[in-house]
Amino acid sequence: MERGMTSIVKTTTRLICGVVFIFGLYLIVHGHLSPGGGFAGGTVMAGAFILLVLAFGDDIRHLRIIEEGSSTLENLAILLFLLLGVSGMAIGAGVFFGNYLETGQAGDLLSAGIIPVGNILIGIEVAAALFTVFLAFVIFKEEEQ
Amino acid sequence: MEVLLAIIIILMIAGSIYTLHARDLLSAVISYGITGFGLVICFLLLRAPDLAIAQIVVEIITLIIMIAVIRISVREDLTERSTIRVAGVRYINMRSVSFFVAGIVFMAALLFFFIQATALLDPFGVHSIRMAAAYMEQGAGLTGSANLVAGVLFDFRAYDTLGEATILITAVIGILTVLRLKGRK
Amino acid sequence: MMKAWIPIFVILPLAGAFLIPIISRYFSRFGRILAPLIMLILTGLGIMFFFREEPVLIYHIGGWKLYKGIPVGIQFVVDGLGVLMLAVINLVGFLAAFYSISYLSKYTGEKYFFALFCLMVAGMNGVVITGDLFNLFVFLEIAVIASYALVAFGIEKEELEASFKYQVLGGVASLFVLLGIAIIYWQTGTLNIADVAMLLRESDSSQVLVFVQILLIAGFGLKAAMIPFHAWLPDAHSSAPSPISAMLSGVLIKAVGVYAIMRLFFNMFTMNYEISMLITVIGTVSMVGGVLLAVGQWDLKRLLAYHSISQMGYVVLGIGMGMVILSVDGNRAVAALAIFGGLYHMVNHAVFKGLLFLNAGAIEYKTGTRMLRELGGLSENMPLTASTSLSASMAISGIPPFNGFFSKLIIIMAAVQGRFYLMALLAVIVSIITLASFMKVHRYAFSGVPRFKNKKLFGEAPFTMALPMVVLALLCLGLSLLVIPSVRNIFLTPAVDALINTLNYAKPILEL
Amino acid sequence: MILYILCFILFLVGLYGVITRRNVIKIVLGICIMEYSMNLLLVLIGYVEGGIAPIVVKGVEDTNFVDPLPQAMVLTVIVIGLATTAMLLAIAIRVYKKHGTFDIREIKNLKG
Repeated sequence: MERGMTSIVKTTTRLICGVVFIFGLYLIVHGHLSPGGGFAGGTVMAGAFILLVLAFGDDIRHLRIIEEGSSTLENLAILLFLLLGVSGMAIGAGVFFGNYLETGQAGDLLSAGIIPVGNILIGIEVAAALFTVFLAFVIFKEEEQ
Repeated sequence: MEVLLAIIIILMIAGSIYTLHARDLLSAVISYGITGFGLVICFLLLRAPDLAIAQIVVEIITLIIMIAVIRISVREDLTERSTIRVAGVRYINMRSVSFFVAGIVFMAALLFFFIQATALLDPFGVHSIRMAAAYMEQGAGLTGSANLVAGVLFDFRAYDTLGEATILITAVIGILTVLRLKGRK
Repeated sequence: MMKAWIPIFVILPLAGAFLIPIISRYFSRFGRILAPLIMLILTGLGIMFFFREEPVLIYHIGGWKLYKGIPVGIQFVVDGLGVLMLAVINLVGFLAAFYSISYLSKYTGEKYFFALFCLMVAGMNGVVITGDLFNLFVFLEIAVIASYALVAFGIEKEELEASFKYQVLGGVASLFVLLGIAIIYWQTGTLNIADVAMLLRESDSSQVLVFVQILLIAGFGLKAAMIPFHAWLPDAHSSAPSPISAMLSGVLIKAVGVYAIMRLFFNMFTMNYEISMLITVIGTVSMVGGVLLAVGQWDLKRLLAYHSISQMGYVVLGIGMGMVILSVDGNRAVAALAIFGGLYHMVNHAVFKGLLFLNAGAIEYKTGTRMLRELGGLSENMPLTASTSLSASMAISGIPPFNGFFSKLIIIMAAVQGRFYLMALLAVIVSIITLASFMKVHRYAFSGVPRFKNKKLFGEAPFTMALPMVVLALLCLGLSLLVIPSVRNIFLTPAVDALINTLNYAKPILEL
Repeated sequence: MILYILCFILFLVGLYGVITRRNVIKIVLGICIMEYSMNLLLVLIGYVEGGIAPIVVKGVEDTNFVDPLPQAMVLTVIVIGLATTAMLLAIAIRVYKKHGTFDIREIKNLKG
């Protein structure tokens, strides 16, 4: 049984999936310089993964493995973000979510202390969360049939 | 600028009214999506690029999930119509019309109180900045982030962002709980 | 230094909630060990906070102190009222988590249950200790979304329908609260509760305030299940798993509903007579309506749910009377007595309502049914559950040695002294009807000839369910000691002072 | 002032949809429309006439920024809206599979 959508959609997905993923990555990493940030970038990355699952489809066992993986990744990412906040209590001014890394010059890439780290962790967490939600609906649809 | 915004919001209101009255659920979801993209344009006009990007992308993910839900279930909305065709003659269904009128009266009252309450507050375009003054003056300096909104989100109010990311995790675990196959042993 | 320990109340349950789904895949019993452990640690910490050095502890998150006298970041503010709520939330949370270790053997997806449980407690702790309006809304959403999923945990027909109705009403209520917060930000330009309090006292903008206050009463009133907005409570509480109904009824509607109303309407808004009278009337109507609805119920958990509405009516009545007296600058002693009665009844209600729901859970766990007509003669088979249920029923209907009697007595005394004679009369009548309703429960469920279909003999509830019930039953007796002045001054009086002199919440934050 | 009134009318349309519609999906859409209007109201409050987007660009020295605080709040409310919508849809699809209909009134009497 030919899974997923027609071959036209599959080829276009193969082409643009990488670009969408890279754009999401760009939004996350440049979160503190240009508009975007952890949430928008994470959602774009989730869109890239969802596009793949929509276009190519997969059997239910494999989907469950992917869902386990993304659910674990999501919990790890938010745990690291919490540890980032707690590490502020240990290092620096010893305060929850203290910005202890040096803040550098406002314009360049390596600036703004813990903000880029926070952006990246939140980006991973949002991407994994939305991908898990989408997979939950797909697996529910597969199980119903 | 204000006139442009007013036109877009009126179009959004029209779109959402159609959403609620459409017979076919899929067209309801699509007109809901268009209302969302109208909101994106409003964000751009109001100088909020961060929100425009986030709104477009979140909008697409919500539409994907909604259309997935509708494809699993049914597309027609077979609930009560306000006019019933009995033997070719159209009768007004008094119950839903009275419900409709009561709704309108309640909405008009709420609108009147809203207008009366917010008449004295700052008009559009004038904003008495107090807490945000610190974010703007200290923003680039102390947090070092050029994007002030990211500065507010990840440094001044980082605890809010932790709470908000936890909401997403709660929703994901909630969805995994609700969509699991068997509830009781 | 106590101050450094405040973030633990949110960090620990959040870390637990994120760890449980990961580790439960390899070690399936991890959730049932970690969750009660976390709640126990937090209960200990909460009780330790009763003996803090200065009355109001302030923790600036991210180290953002005042900028030109304006609070900039988010602050944790723990005062008398906050410590009281923290102790109640984490104690009932620990007992419910301990109870659900064996209760969950009938359900699948145990790791999700304990993860959502920790998130709900983290949300409630976050609501109680934050000093920022928008942050209160965010953590309120965490607690409420976790409770939506927990209500629908069994995925039966009526549980899903109950959870959907609860979610729709809860979503609309949250949007009303958000609208209120947006208008407050529109007017004052700041989100910090203390800052808003000082600004509202300078400018007399009562026109905006009345609209905002009604919005917030509607929003938080629905979370506290007051009468005009109580439609979701009976379905949600009767279809949820019993430890969750105990948490919802015992703690969630207090920490999210009544606490928010108290904090905003005492420490933030300026007092005015009409709004406080409106809150008192809502409390009275809920008190009377709840019990009238409860008398005709045959499903044990629905009956308990309706009684929750009526008991919460007592709490809101006590606090509303205190607010009315303060708004007309009446006798502050009577206002303090009324608020003391309200807070004392809130603590008592958390204890005996939690116990009643845990008893209903034990009965359902053993006999498989909740309908009073199908039960009967349980006292021979389940002596312990019968005795704890008896003590809880006597506590809720206000029979002397138990804590319910003292708190209701104080509320009625405050009503009489404050010349609210109608409210005092209604409070007495409602207490009598509550007694009648619980005698009916005992006559059908515990005494009499066993009437249920399967005649097989079943034993007492397992240990992990029996221990929390015994602890709560002892608390039903123990809490009546709070009336003694020496004990009261440690636990309840700081909470009453936090509400009575409204501005000593705001002053230390703004360093005035 | 007209923009705030229009925004509140959008809120009322969503509220009207939640109260009167009987189809489960339309109730969910009504809540989402209410969330849209709340986001719009917050950003309208934060707008400053002639202000520029809150991004500090090296060359530009103009410091008349639009208020970044409501934008941070709206970003949070957007993701809260996504979370509540996804939860509502998960429960709606489960209710549909159990009751076979999206009509809230039939779901209520099937409860027995």
